[in-house]
Amino acid sequence: MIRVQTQDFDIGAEIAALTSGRTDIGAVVTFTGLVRDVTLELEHYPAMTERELERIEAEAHERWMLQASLVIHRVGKLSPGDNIVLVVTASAHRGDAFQAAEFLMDYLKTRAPFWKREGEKWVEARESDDEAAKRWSKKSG
Amino acid sequence: MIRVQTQDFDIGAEIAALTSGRTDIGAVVTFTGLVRDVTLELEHYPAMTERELERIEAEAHERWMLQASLVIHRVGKLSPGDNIVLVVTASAHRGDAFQAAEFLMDYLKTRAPFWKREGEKWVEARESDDEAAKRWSKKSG
Amino acid sequence: MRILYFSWVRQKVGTAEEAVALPADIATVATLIDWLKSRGPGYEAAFENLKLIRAAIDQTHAELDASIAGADEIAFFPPVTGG
Amino acid sequence: MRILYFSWVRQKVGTAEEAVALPADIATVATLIDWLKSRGPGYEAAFENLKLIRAAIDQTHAELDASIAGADEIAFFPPVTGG
Repeated sequence: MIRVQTQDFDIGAEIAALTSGRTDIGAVVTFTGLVRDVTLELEHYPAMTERELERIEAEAHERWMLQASLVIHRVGKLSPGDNIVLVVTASAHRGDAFQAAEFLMDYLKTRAPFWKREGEKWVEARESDDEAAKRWSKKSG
Repeated sequence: MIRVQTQDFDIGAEIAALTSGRTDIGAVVTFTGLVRDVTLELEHYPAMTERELERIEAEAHERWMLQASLVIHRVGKLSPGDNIVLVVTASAHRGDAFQAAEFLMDYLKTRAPFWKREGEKWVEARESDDEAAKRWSKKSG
Repeated sequence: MRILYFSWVRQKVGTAEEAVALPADIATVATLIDWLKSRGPGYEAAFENLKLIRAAIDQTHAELDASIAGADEIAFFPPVTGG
Repeated sequence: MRILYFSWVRQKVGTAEEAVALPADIATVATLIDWLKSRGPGYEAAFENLKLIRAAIDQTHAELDASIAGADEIAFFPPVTGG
């Protein structure tokens, strides 16, 4: 599941919605990204954002055994301490849940069309994010 | 922080307690372990459990840059869908938070003195857990 | 064809979106960029360093040598910084 | 010295905890196990397969060849299965 929204999210409620009434989930991993010491404005490319996030989520489900997943990304103005992004993965086993969550974040960081601005300054992309995403490249052959 | 308890935990509230009022945390990872299709009874070695979990948590803080962490493990009778364990790691960056959370779970699985019983049958330890823990072994030299 | 610009590419070009009628010989993202650069100093500045430019054809990431034949919407933007 | 047993080791031995006075030549976890096995069929069954036995000396994991000199509390249990 994919959501792009201006409002905050409730991590506990999101986990409960994914897992309640199910007994086939043994592991839930969440990643929450938060604003540190700055004020941010987040712009995105609405028509592409949802499609790209869905592609990334579909690829995670192809690569790992997941019972459920969720990606929420906020846009608009955000203050220090605010939540920016939530990724939740649910699986029978913890290895799949951890790896899929890391993959989702690495791909989201390098492929989902969001741009952060701190005041008048656009945040620059980090090489470390490209490096992190590269480790998931499928070996050819 | 370490807690061993019979009652359930509230993941959203635990994250909020670790992060509220702080602006130095950019990444929070949680791992929740849940009971799948069985009814479990969890026994532990109280005098050792807390010490061992504290040792594991201290080692995570030595290895990664963590702003905060939390391990909660439940004991007693648990039903399908119930939470068993919660690990939360908070860091400036997602790499540290993810790795520390995986490490905490792998070490908890292989070192913390808990034993699960399904009815009259004690759950057997899994070799895959030993393998998972081994990848964190420090290289000698 | 609709062209969209985001982040500082949008600011330098001076518009978020425009419709263009392309000459027949504009076949790839790269030749489209060359053509756009000829339209004024804002475009020139936006596309000065192609290492910092990413493109999407119909909402899908595309390389600079990708064909734009049949595309409805091309977007240009810097490397993404979400998450 | 206090000896603690957990999980099926406790069930086979038949007690969760006991105080023992050890002969002077019992110096390691392994020799303690040998001595315990001589105490009855329950102990014999519990310690039949040492691959399945883990030990802790004063609440710290210990190998079978670890010295028990000065220890207050030795615990025996199967590989842990928490989490």
